[in-house]
Parts: sequence; structure tokens; C-alpha cells
Amino acid sequence: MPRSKTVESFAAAVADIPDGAVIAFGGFAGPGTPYNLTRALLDQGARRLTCIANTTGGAHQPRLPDVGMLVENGQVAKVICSFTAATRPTDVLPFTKYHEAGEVEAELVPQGTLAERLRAAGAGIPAFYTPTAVGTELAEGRETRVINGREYLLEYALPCDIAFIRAWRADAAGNLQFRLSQRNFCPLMGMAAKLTIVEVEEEILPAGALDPDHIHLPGIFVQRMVQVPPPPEGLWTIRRQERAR
Amino acid sequence: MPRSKTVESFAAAVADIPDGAVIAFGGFAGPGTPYNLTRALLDQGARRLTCIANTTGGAHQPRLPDVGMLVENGQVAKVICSFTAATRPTDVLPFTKYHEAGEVEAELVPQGTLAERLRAAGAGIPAFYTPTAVGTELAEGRETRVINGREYLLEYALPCDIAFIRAWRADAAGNLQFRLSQRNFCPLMGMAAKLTIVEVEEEILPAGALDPDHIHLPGIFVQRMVQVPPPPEGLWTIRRQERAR
Amino acid sequence: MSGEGTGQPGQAAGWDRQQMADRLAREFQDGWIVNLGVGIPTLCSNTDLGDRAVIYHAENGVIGYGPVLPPGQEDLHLVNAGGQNVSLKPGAAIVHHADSFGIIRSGRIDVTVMGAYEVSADGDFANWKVGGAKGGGIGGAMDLAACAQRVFIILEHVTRKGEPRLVRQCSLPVTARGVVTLVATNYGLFAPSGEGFAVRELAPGISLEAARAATGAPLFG
Amino acid sequence: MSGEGTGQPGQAAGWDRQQMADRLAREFQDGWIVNLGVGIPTLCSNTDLGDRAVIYHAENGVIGYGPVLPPGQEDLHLVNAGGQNVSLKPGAAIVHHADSFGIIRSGRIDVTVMGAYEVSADGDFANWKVGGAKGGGIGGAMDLAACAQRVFIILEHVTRKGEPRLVRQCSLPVTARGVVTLVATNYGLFAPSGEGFAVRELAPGISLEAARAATGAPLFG
Repeated sequence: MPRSKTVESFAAAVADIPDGAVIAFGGFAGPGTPYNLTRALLDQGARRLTCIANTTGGAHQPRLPDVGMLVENGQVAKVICSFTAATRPTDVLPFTKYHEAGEVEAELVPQGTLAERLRAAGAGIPAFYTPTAVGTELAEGRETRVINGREYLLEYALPCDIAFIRAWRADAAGNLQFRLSQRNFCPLMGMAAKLTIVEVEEEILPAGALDPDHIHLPGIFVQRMVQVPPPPEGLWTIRRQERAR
Repeated sequence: MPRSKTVESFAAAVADIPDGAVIAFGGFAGPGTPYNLTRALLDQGARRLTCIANTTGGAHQPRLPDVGMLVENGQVAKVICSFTAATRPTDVLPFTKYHEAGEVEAELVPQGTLAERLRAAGAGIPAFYTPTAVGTELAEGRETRVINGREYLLEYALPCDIAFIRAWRADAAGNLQFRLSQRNFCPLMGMAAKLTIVEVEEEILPAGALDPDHIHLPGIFVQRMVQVPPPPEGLWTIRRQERAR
Repeated sequence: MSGEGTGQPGQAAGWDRQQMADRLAREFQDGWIVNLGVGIPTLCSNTDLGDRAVIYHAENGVIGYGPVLPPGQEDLHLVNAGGQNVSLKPGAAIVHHADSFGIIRSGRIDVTVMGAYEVSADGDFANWKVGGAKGGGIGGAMDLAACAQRVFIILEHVTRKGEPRLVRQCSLPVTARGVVTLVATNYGLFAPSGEGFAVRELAPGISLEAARAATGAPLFG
Repeated sequence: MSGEGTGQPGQAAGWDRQQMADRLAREFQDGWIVNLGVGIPTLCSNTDLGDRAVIYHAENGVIGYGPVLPPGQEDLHLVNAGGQNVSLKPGAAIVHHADSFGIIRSGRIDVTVMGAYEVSADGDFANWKVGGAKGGGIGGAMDLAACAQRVFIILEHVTRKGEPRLVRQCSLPVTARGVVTLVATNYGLFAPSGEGFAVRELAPGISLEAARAATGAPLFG
């Protein structure tokens, strides 16, 4: 029988992550962000990481564990994000000074292209064309193609070694449900990664407890799950009683 | 306020379909197949249609309305399918004799490529690469590309004018739920089409009655819905009391 | 309405932020799917559109969101693209990021309203990178700009240093080219016309002369 | 087990359909994701694998299906890729066709078992088009063949006319090239080796000489 996918601690879930790993971090403006796994990775100390996320984080206080902290901790060689600087020029992300000093490489990718490159990796599509970024600095020197009279940019799949994601509910088979805007990049990263590690908000249910019609990421994509403990040990704990709905 | 998406009859739902339309038909081995809409289209009589479906149908008895019947009715110029002949050479699809006589054009597409071309159309991706069919007769004379040492075939999006699909439940906003293997191509075709027409098995619910986390095709992709009436008027009627679960 | 003045310094001439947003929102048609960018564009959702119903779409896959919820009533699992804790309207649906941008790229967004640093007479605009910066903040702006049916821009007519933001050619790296059809500023409503900008409406207290003086391209009244 | 005979006509030599399926199914490892083609391959799901758990995936997006349900107990909304009314095992999940083939193309299927008309010594196989036909029945076979980690084939060793189906080169249009690693026939278990086929096992009553006589490529015992 397959071993259990449930791991007892965040430290155990990330213990074997090697230097040089390519890791995708789910989440968008809070929901879906794997704060607890990221904190465990800060402690674990793997280096020369490539981090894929919507943003490097750090724009808001109080600050929770984010890719920017991994950068500050000297663990990151490269980030692939749709924000490598803040939207307002007056804000400065913590990441920016490392980037400007040349200590960390950054690949800036439009958000839809980032999502589609992850989706392509998970779907076995090595490359595709998109209208996004045509005519901009991001397209300079890159391959384009005219299809039915419109110019498109060639983009490649973005496979990951590991995905860190956060889900609402899970069953023992690894089937996941995300609640509302928690979904965002999470299922895409889970499909793009060879090893998907999930922090789960609610108690992990027996296999079969979730309706097969309402699974947002099938268990075949999920290898490890850790349930988020109550605070203060668990970060950003959202339990049923704390939700409006 | 937007007009209601509910239409009172299948005849009314298909009345304005023009000659030459490109129509995708959902369904796979029964579930999700828009039998009632297809019957209405047989009566409506639009001609020179391009029909996209997994198969032209007709392999089994009793036969329900299928693309093959539209072919027999002289309404079809071209089919795009993953089966244009039966799997067993001893079976003969009704479609085959029209195809062999040159009366109808056929484009044979591997099933995963068919699904992905529909998905691409709905996602604004004009073309993509796939490993499927490389080295086969289907790839002869076509453009391939080597990416990371593997050869891939270029495939183009497959947009449709109209999608005919069948759903389990719907709300007034057009949000759809498919039950079990009813899902198959249906949401992809709904996203690929400019006009999506749905036959719905259960009573159409008020907007907000379905959980926003459990919508398989958002209402923004759905323009017309018809509820399947009880038999004998409704074809392949499956109501709650007739289901095992 | 603010601004009875003549555009002189110190006087409250022109539209305020909500009025700029209101003016663009009044262009929304019944049934439109609308994507609002972070900042002033989010104020469009405050505008009373009467019996016209629009559907607000956010990049993170929320289709059909409603007003921002007051403190204490937020659902922490629900944010719009600006990170605000919004509500859902009946008929809302959630999709993942790839499907959300599929909606954008396939042209289902009737209008996107965004902020910008600059808009050019050709309908180019720039909003992701400031001069000399090494990084940038693109987010969903390039996808929306390239693929929405219409791109509306809201910005202050001039920079803090008084330099025009409506220009012949963008000096900053562009987000997309030739896509902007309507621009609301505190001075009024303008449409890129290739040679310059057509004046569709001037805000109260703004004269055509004052607008011309503050614009880096010809204005056609 | 059938077949104590010597392979002479009229005797029940070799494996029957279920035995061919059983032999391949015994290669399945714990935790594998398995896709079974229409026809004989579906019989693999009848094989008792002891404490090894495999997950059956169907092209139409059913992940984790179980046995075919008896008449009267079917759920009409639930079919596998062969159109059989199957059941679901605990932990099953449903996805749409694009995600289902995403699972296939991204290499998540550990093994696909399919029927075929011919298999070549190079591991090519043909199963979608008969000679001279204008149309074909590809279904999901080309996606599975190109992308599954392993392709196993089940077929009768010879055609009804007695011609070999294990050949040097396929005479029919191929489904994929160089992908087949294991073939079960009524004569035994064979592995394409480039120069011919390696004999992994002979069915009871089948001699190496009989197998060689019925094979269109060298057999290496």
C-alpha cells in the first residue's frame, strides 16, 4: 500500500530539499501562500534556489515569511516573478536592493504568462504562443510569430522541482480543495512540480470524504501534506470559526 | 439588466444557427452529450456545418442523435474528430461511407490534441507544441520543432462559433456543474465557443445557489440554457431519482 | 462636484479621484465584464450604474466580486487583485490563475481600467517600470492591455513636477502599444487619436488652454 | 491455467485473454497510475495484485475508477474510456479532458496497456488505422503512446489468417515509434529488442520453435 502522504512537521516536509532546487510558491495577496513551509525552508537553509512566485513579497506589514526573506537569508540565486519591484515607485520591496546589487538574478514575467508557463509544464506542453508582451521591452530579441495576422511571442513551459502550496481541505489520497481566492496559482504549481508539498488548513479527511466532482487538485499530483497547527505555532491560521462564511 | 439565459425550447435555442457554422459537440460515450440540441439541429436544417466532436457516433444501438446523423441528413461539410472510423475494423461507423465517397471532409485529431486545441482557443493561445503524433502519418509534411532534445509538433487553436454541451446543474447566471464523467470536453468547448448552448438535466437554480468554488464552467461562457424535459420529449433524461448515487 | 476654479494653483479645479473613476465607469455597458486595476481604477466599482449590471473580474480568478467588506466582516480567503477583502455577488464563480488569464487572453474582458505613468497619442501606455529601475511590477497589466476589448486609463494629468503624462511618445518602457482608447485625468476625458488627443470632455474649471498647456501632444477640441 | 498441449492446431495452447492481461498486470508496481485501453487491456483490472495499489486513469478524466458495475447498479453519469459503467474508489477525482491529457502528456501515467494490430522489433506499434481505410480511430492512443512512462501491448500472436503480428517493421501506419517495452500475446511475453524480440516467458504448451514460426522477426530465447 502507498505510504501516507501526511507528514508530521513542516521541518520534516522540507528536510531533503537540495541546494539548487527550483521551487514554486503559491499564493496571491495572502490566500494560498505557504507561510509555514516557507518558514521551515528559512530554517532548513537550502541555497542557490530558484524561486517562482507572483511576487517576492515584503510590500506590507506585518511581514510573514516570503521569497524576499529567503533572498535576505542568502538562499536564492534567481527569482521568476510578475513583480520584481513594487507597483508604486515610492514603495521599495526588500528584494530590490539585492537585485540592484547583482546578488540575485530576476526574470520578470507577465502574470498570465507565468500562470500559463506553469500550466504548460503540468500539461506536457513544452512551448506556446501568446499575445502578451508583444511590442514591449520584454519581447526584445525574442522569437515571435504571426498567426492569422497577429503577432505572438513564443514562451516556454516552466517546470519546477518542488511546489509549496496552501490548501483549505484535503483527503488522505492528497485530493485538495482551495477556498475562494486561495486557488490562484496553487493547482497549477502542483501540476508543474515533481514534488508537491501542501500546508492544509483543516483536518485531513479520510480518502473518499471529498466529492470527486469538487477536487481542485487531484491527489496524484500531491506527495506531502502537513496540517497547519493552531497559533502561535501555525502561521496565518484560518479555521472554520474564524471565517465569515 | 442582462436578459435571462434560459430559453424555453431546444428549437428556439438553435433557431438562428447559420449555414456554415463551426459547432463543437460535447460528450464522451454518453455523459455530456447534447442529444436534445442535436435533435433540434437535425430539425432546424442548417447546412455546410463543421462539426467538432470526439467521434461521429453511431457505433452502438439504440442510436441517439449524433454528428453522424447530421452527416446522413446532408448538413455537414467537415468533421474534426479523434475517431472517424471505429476502433475495430469489423465495425463500420455510419459516417464512413459518406467520408469514403468524398461527400464529407474529415480531420482526424488525437484526442488529447483535440482537447488541448479547444482549450487553447478558449485561453487565447493561438498555437502550441505537443509530443503527440510525432513520427506518425499525421505529422507528415507538418512543422515540428526540437525543444530540449525532443521533437514536438506544432498545433493550432480550434475556435468554434457554437458549443452544444450538456450539464447536470446550472444557475441563472449560467454557472454550470457537470456530474462525474459528464465533464469531459464540455467546459473546454464552452470556453472555445463564441455562443455556448447548454442542455441542463436538473431544474435551473437561482443565481448564487451553486457554491462559487464548485463551478466547472463559469456563467460568463454560457449564453443559452434549456432544461431537459421529462421523457418522452426529453432524450436520455437523467434525474436525481434515477441515479445510483 | 469639486472645482469651480480656473485651474490656478491652490484652487480645487478639475475632477478628484472618484470623479475620474465615475466618468470612465459611466462608459460601462450592461453585461460587460470589467477588470479594475489597483489604485484609482478600483473606485469605478463605487459608481452607481443604475440598471446596468457589470461583472467584475479579478486576475486571481474571482469572477463577480462586489463591494469591499468593512473591517471585522472580511473573509480572509477572498481578495481581489489589489488584495482588498471583497464580497461576492450572487452568481460569482472562482477559477484558477490559468483559466483567469484564459478569460483575459481570449478577449472576454470588455474593458480594463488601469493606472499609468504615461499615455501616448498612439494609444501606447507605460505603467510597469520607472526610469532607471532594474526591476518592474508587471502583474497582469501586459496580459490585460494586450487582450482586453478596450483599455481605459486613469492618471493625474501631470506629474508632481508638473510634467505632462499625456505625450506624443512614451519615454518609459511601454506595457502595450496602440491599445488605449479612453483616458480620464483630473483635467477631463481624452481619446488618443494618433496625432494627439481628442478632448471628449473637460472637467469643471479646466479650460482648453489650460489643458493644452499641460499636455505633451496636440489636443483637438 | 489453460493449455497443456504442444501448440498443435485444435489444442488449447497458450494464454487466454484474461491470462494475457494477468501477465502484464503482474508487472504493475505499487502506486502506479495505469491507463487501460479498450478491449483485452480492460481485463487487467480483474487481476489480483495483492497489497499493491494502482490507480486507474481514464482519458475522460476519471482518476481512480474501480470495477464495472452490474446491470441495474450503474451510474449513467460515470463511464471509463471504453464506455463501461464503472465505480469509483475512495479518493477518486474527476477532471476535464484537457487536464486528463495534461496528466498523460506530462508523463504521470506509469503504464498504458493497449491493443494493437502490429508491434515491431523497434518498439513501434500500429493500432489506429487498417490498410486502405480512409478514416481512423485514434482516440487517446497517440497521446498515451507518446507520453506514458511505459507502453505495454496485448494482442493475439497471429492474425486470423495466421500472419505474424510481431514483425520487423510495421506495415500499417504507426501510432508511435520506439515506445513499446513489453508485449503479451497468447504465446507468451516478449520485449522488443531492436534486432527482434526477447522472449521473457512462453505460455504453457508454446515451444520456442512454435513461437519463432509464428513471429515475423527474430526471437531471442
